[in-house]
Amino acid sequence: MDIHEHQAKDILAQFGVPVPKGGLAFSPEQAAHRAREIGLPCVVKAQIHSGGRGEAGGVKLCKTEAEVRDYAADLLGRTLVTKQTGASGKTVHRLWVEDATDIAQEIYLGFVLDRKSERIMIVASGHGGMEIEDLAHEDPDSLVRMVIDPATGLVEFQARELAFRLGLKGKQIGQMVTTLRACYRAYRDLDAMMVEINPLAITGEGDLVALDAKMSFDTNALFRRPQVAALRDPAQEDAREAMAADHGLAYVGLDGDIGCIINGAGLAMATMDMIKLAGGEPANFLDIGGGASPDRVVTAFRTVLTDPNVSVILVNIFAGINRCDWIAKGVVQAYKEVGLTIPVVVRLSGTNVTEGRAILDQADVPIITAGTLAEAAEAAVAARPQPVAAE
Amino acid sequence: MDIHEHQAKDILAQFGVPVPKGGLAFSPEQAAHRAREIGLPCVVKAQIHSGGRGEAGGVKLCKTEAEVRDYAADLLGRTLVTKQTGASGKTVHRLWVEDATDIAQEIYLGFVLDRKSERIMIVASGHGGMEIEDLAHEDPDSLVRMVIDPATGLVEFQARELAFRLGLKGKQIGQMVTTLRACYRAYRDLDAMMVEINPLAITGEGDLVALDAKMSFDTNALFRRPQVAALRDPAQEDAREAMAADHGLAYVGLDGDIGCIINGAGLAMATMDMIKLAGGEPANFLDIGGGASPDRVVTAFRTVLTDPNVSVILVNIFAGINRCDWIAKGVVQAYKEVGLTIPVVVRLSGTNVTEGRAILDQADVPIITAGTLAEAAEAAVAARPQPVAAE
Amino acid sequence: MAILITEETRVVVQGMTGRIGQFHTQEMIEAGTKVVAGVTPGKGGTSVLNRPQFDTMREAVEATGADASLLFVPPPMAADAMMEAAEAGIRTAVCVTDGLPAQDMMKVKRFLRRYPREKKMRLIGPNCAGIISPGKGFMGIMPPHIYTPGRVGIVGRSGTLGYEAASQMSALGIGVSSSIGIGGDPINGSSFRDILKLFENDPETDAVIMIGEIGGPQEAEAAAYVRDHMSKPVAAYVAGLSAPKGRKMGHAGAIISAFGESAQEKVEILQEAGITVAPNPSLMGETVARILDMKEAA
Amino acid sequence: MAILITEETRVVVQGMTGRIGQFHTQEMIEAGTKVVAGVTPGKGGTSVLNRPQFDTMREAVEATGADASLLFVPPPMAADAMMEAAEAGIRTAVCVTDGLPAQDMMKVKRFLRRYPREKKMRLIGPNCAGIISPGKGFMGIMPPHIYTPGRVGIVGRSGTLGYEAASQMSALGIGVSSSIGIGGDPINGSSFRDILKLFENDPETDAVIMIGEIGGPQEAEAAAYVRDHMSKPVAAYVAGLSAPKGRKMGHAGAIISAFGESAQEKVEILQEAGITVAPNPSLMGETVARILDMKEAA
Repeated sequence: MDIHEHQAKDILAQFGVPVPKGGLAFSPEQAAHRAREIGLPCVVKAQIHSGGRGEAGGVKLCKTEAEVRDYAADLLGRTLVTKQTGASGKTVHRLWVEDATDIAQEIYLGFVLDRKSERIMIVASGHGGMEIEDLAHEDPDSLVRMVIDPATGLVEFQARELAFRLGLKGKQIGQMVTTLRACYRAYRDLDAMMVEINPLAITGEGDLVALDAKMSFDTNALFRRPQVAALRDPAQEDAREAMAADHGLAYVGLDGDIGCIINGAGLAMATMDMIKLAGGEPANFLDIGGGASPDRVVTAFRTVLTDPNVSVILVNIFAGINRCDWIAKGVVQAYKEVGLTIPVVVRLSGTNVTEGRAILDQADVPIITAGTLAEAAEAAVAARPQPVAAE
Repeated sequence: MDIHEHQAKDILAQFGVPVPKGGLAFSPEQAAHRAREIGLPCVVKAQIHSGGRGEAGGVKLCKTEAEVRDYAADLLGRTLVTKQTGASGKTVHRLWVEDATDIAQEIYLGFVLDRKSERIMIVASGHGGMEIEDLAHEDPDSLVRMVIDPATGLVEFQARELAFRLGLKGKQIGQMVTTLRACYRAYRDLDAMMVEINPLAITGEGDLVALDAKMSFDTNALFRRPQVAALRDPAQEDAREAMAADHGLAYVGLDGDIGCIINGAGLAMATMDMIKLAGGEPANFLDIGGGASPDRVVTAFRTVLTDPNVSVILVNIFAGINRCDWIAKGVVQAYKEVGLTIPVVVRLSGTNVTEGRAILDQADVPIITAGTLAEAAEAAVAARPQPVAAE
Repeated sequence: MAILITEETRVVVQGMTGRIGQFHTQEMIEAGTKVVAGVTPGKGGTSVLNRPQFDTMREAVEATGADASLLFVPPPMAADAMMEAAEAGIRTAVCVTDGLPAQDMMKVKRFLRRYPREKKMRLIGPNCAGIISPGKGFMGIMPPHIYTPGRVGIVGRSGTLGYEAASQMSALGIGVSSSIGIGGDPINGSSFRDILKLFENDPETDAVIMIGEIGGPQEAEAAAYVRDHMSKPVAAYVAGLSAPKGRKMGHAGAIISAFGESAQEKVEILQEAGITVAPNPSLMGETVARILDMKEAA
Repeated sequence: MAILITEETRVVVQGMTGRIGQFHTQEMIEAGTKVVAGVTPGKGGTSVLNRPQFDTMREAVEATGADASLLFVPPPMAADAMMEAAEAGIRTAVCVTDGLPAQDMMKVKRFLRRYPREKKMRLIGPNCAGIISPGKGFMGIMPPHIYTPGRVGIVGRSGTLGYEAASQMSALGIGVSSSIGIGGDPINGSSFRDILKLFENDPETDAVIMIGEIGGPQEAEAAAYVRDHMSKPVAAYVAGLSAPKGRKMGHAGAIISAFGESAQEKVEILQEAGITVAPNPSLMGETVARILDMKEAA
């Protein structure tokens, strides 16, 4: 789960990370008011769940109140398309107005879960300001990595060593130790999956301050982090994915036209691979989960159909905990309730497969059935009204 | 550092331990007011830094407001002598008025630093209510011990296992798990040295509640626990020991008449042992510490002399970081400033011993010098105005 | 022999008293698995499916000599239940539960480090379908009837994709010695390499198919192990060729976040290690048949 | 050879730049100790007593090949400095600092467990006088001139009581191979047993005197070690016969809180293990002379 920059700064500041003075604004008037409170010049920053906002025109240094007001009016309600948002972009509903900082140097600082060591890892560079991917590509030698032993946490000397390795000096050492330990504690205590401060600026006076901050959280741990769950901003989420999640479905929208309804993440990916191999493009990833009722199958159909590009639906179920008869009932029910007009290919296997196939055969619905994974994918590609494979 | 029962309950409640409703009172009127707030019957408990208050008359179940007022009036300002206070006792300056609990069973629960495993250890018994020493003596089989691995903390299943081993049932299991984990976190997060809940009562309704609580803290860690340091109650401390500590001296008052001024805890204990062997009784333990200035020596003399039983002073210094000449200067200075009238035996050894002895020899003070530890102890015993060894 | 579960394995089910636990325990018993007890705190002294229930794992193990445990425990309590199993002396634990916080798994793995190698519990999962040695027994949620007993090992992250492989193999007359689902989480109890090592040492396994997916370093580690230490032929498939970067594909672990984590990169790494990679998921069975043929030819 | 410090030991001083650190480093250098560097974060690049100062232990060890460290670091930072020394590859660290929180020492000892035995740093202290091999070098705050070089090992909690023993021995013409102060804290880096083991294996040590005190289980553990594993004669003294129960006698560790922790009980335990216990502290030297005589006679 992602949160906004201002929320991340708020959290990190509570743990001891130095951040600039700033305030939230939902209207141009409020933005101007914030600028008065904070003092000019100030920076106005679009709050969307994405990096790369600067390049997309979402950040501006303003010298006058009028400038703040005009820029805020321009930004609020606009949809920004960044490297990370995808083509549909994200809409700006709130702004963060912040004291302008005199930047002498930019540091990159990230905390992630390292799957190799199965521990929290710090990644840092004395050459911050650019995305970590670009940094890893353009200046890999500047990257410093450190894995944290959970039994002792981030020990002070390790933090100090990291600070020295980044070339920091004097009072910056202590500030960096504080910042690193604060980020680690925030990560650990709030079940984060990622903490990123980029840039962590060294000001003209030689102090460290977090100019941008990003946190994302382990959704599996939200049950014990109500204060984190409360920071969710549904306006920044993909409406379809959120709706699917609310119904117990894992859904990820993609660019193709073959809608997929599958049980199990691995089988879903494999099915998508087969579709591609057969010359098609999947419109989505959808894992219907275990023990799916006919109703959940109907919901899956509804979810897939919210994507206007979908021209055929492929259902592929290998039932273990699931039951093929329930799935088949759900498909038939979906035909009736949803008013399907596009072709549907169904492949059933596993528990109660005979009963399931019988239900499909007896129902008065124009379903294309397939025996194997490969047949299913090929049938789905062939069933598209206007094949694009020949392009 | 010890704190009061009500402070310990307050802390433990914040971490999640169930405690009865209660309030603090410094006057009979306040106690009556508390009783009104809490409801009758209620228990009025003297707040002193000691266990065994019940047997000493410091705890009473009161049925009426008048009874509360009378008992409070009687208790406030009184000095209670318990098993743990020593003969001088502790004076009652505050009372804790608490909702009376219907007790079905009493559990003993303690958290201590186990020096063998060098970890925090839980000691518990289903037969609480008596002191742990008595419990260990009278019902050792009822004691359950569990050492906590600091790398993972007290894991829930371990707490649950302990609860089952104490014979708890149903909702008590969850309450015990909460209580155990709360005590552990309080211990760890506040640098405690001991947490004791005795009794942890099972009420008539079958719920757990901490009826008495005791915490003591690691004084070495107070630098990082200002909220704990703020709970110190100097009125409950030995005035001399507190004064000595403020001057960098470790002082423990004892029952004999030979005052001791020594450097190093081990040498101090050894010197006391020698005094005893020579037929005397030490009046105190005093470690003057390293790098002692003449001024600190004078302070040590003043501290030892606050004990009216002291009839002779033995100074034994084996100088490593210390310097015998400084010690000697301090002794001479003490003679002049303090106006000593009792005999003083001095044994110097180590760094600058020649210079030190020269200073003592040249000063116009009636000091008895000794060459070895044994000579010093014997000289001190012999120098007492009225030897008691012959008794 | 098979690996991890045989007809001798004495299984305790943590969370047998719940609806799901009871349903799958019933299936396991019907398939011949030796289920000896259940553990649910507070249910000690009762009996479910004719099996005694205990409050703690320690009691269950002492009373029944159980050496394996299957966990149907809700996510907030699952990590604790795994640690309890380890401390009670369980040798193999399988956690089906999906949705554990990553830090809970960090804690579990740290906890397991306290035991010397010979006393350390082998943990499979979480978020896995379970383990089965066809004809001998199983612990998990898979449909046992799709597996034919035989001499090929299966190890995979995904449950249903594992069924797909087993069923393709059954269709070609190829049987399974054991099939192990290691689960789809970023931090899991046993890695591909851990399981490959067991298959390499199992006299009843002739070859292995490993079913990977995008995300994480475990396929690459497994490839290095196969290259350097394995004598038996290994086939593989990696799901997620069509997955975009940075999006989570169902499994918490199925997200491409670093170099070498895409399906295409993993396929290359596996092939470089001498593993025969199925070009698409409908050819998993045939790929296994091919490595078996090559083995016979050699 | 001696133990823990010889003329070959290359010592770095953590906190050399402070007043106390500088004073004692000067003494150590004058006594012939090979002090090669100092570490104080932020003082890297400077020079004190002609020794280079570094920001981190890692740099100091890399630049100078130091293998031992002496810590004059204030209590709030001392635990961190010990862990830094361990991670930098230091073999022997001596912490003089008094007043460390008990939980900091728990953390340090847990941290040290991450290293395999052959890479684990040996920690002496905290709250100790240090270690000396007379005529070879010393790390700590003791006055080196009171020790005569020789073949008897001293190990004790208290600094000044250790001086007392050494001076009684010098008066009788008995010299010291090494004298080790393990410190007066409840949790310390090395126990009596750890040091006795080193003396047992040191060809330049013929006998040992162990100076214990009230509180804690370490004297009893040492007694069991002497009884079961030591071939060399051991003398002992236990301070605190006159100490009342439950009161802390200066040392944080010197408090009688459990059965077996009083001086009288410890004396009995030591005697049962075959250790010759000095009846009073003025007879420590004579007791050593006695065990040496017995050894010669045997």
